[in-house]
Amino acid sequence: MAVRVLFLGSLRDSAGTPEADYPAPLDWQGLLAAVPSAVAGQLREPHVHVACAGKVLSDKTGLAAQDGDEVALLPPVSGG
Amino acid sequence: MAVRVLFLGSLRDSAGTPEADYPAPLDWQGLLAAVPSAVAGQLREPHVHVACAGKVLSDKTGLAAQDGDEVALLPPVSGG
Amino acid sequence: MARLTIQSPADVRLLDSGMSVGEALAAFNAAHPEAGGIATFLGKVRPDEDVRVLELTHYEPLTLPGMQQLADKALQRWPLDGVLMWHRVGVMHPGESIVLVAAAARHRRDAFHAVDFLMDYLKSAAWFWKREKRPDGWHWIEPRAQDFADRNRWV
Amino acid sequence: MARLTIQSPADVRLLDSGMSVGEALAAFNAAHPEAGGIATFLGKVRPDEDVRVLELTHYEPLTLPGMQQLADKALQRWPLDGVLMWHRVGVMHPGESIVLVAAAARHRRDAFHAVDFLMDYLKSAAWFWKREKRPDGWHWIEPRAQDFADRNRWV
Repeated sequence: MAVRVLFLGSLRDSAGTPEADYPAPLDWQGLLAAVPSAVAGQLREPHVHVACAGKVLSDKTGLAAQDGDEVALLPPVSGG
Repeated sequence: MAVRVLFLGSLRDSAGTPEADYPAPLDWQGLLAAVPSAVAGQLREPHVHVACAGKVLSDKTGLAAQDGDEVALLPPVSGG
Repeated sequence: MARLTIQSPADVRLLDSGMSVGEALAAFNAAHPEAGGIATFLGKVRPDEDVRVLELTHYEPLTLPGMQQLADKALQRWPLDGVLMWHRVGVMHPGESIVLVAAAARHRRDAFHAVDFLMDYLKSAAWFWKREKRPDGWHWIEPRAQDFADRNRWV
Repeated sequence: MARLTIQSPADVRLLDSGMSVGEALAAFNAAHPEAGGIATFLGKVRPDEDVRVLELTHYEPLTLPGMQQLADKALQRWPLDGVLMWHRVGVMHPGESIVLVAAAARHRRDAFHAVDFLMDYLKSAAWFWKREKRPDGWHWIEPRAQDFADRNRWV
């Protein structure tokens, strides 16, 4: 089974796709290895956040996504 | 002929009337003598202004109203 | 409904009957399609302190020209596309609108500052006199120390 | 027209089509008859810098809950009768409304501060991603240093 990873905002362009499925379980090192390298470089930046199962992680390196979880990669926001 | 004097805001209550006609010409001392004494007391307060012929006087003691002029006595405002 | 025509850059009005706030703001918005932001403030008669009715009087030869000058000051001070300043006079009941101020600008903060500035001056430096009818009779309202302090932020 | 039902104390919405600003503010006004003042801000797509269209994307599980929490923060921080926070997502053209924020309060300054606060956070701390299509293609927009400075005023 799998973890679905969403590439939000400009990360969609970097990834070349809005989403991808990777094998579960998925931790921080596994995520960095799985995503396209252009995305991995940005993921290491402090202003890029990671959410798992609807919660933003206070420490993204502690990612522990299980089968069926949705992981969202969140670049800097701009609303309003 | 006459100068029409308007009592604005709370000065209407002090005067007991919204307006009165006094003989022209009318200067500051003439105004103080003509209006009800309750109004005269308030007129001397710095926050009460006087307009003559549609202009607020920067120095109300320089009042020099001519025949047909309208003089407005302006207590502290409150809008909004 | 008949469409409102909004004067640009300043639409300044004294109204002796109720205002249709939604319609006014929709028209102001439509009149400034190039603005990035529109800030507004609507002041209403508060239904407290046993206020039955509120009456605002003005002095025709001074009040509207004074509001126009105030609008001009705001237009000189900030880069604005336009301002709207409508003020009721006469007798109002709790819940009714007293004043509607709006500013359209390229940048959000300019619009905020202009509306804040216009409200501070309308409150304590425009030619209006306000009194409230409470159970024990009519009371004239004068600006509070806070109102003067608010206005002095802009000097 | 059908009357809008405004949630109190916070009416927070993500909209995927245009908003009727006048109708929204009229309904918010009617929903808060006890407020002395209502401050609002409307943000629109500016027709400049060759922007053809603007697209806002969001992340469903985070965006609306985040806006709700932001509304709660404002309600805790100032004595407000209510807030409204509507944000568009999807594709918008110049002149279209992006965001509408309103706050109803007993006192004017509380309403101003709440709207200013909510806009600063929506601009740089809510889960939206904005890109603009110009003649040379799409460009992602990130908050400017000024946006972060604005937000840090509230910390």
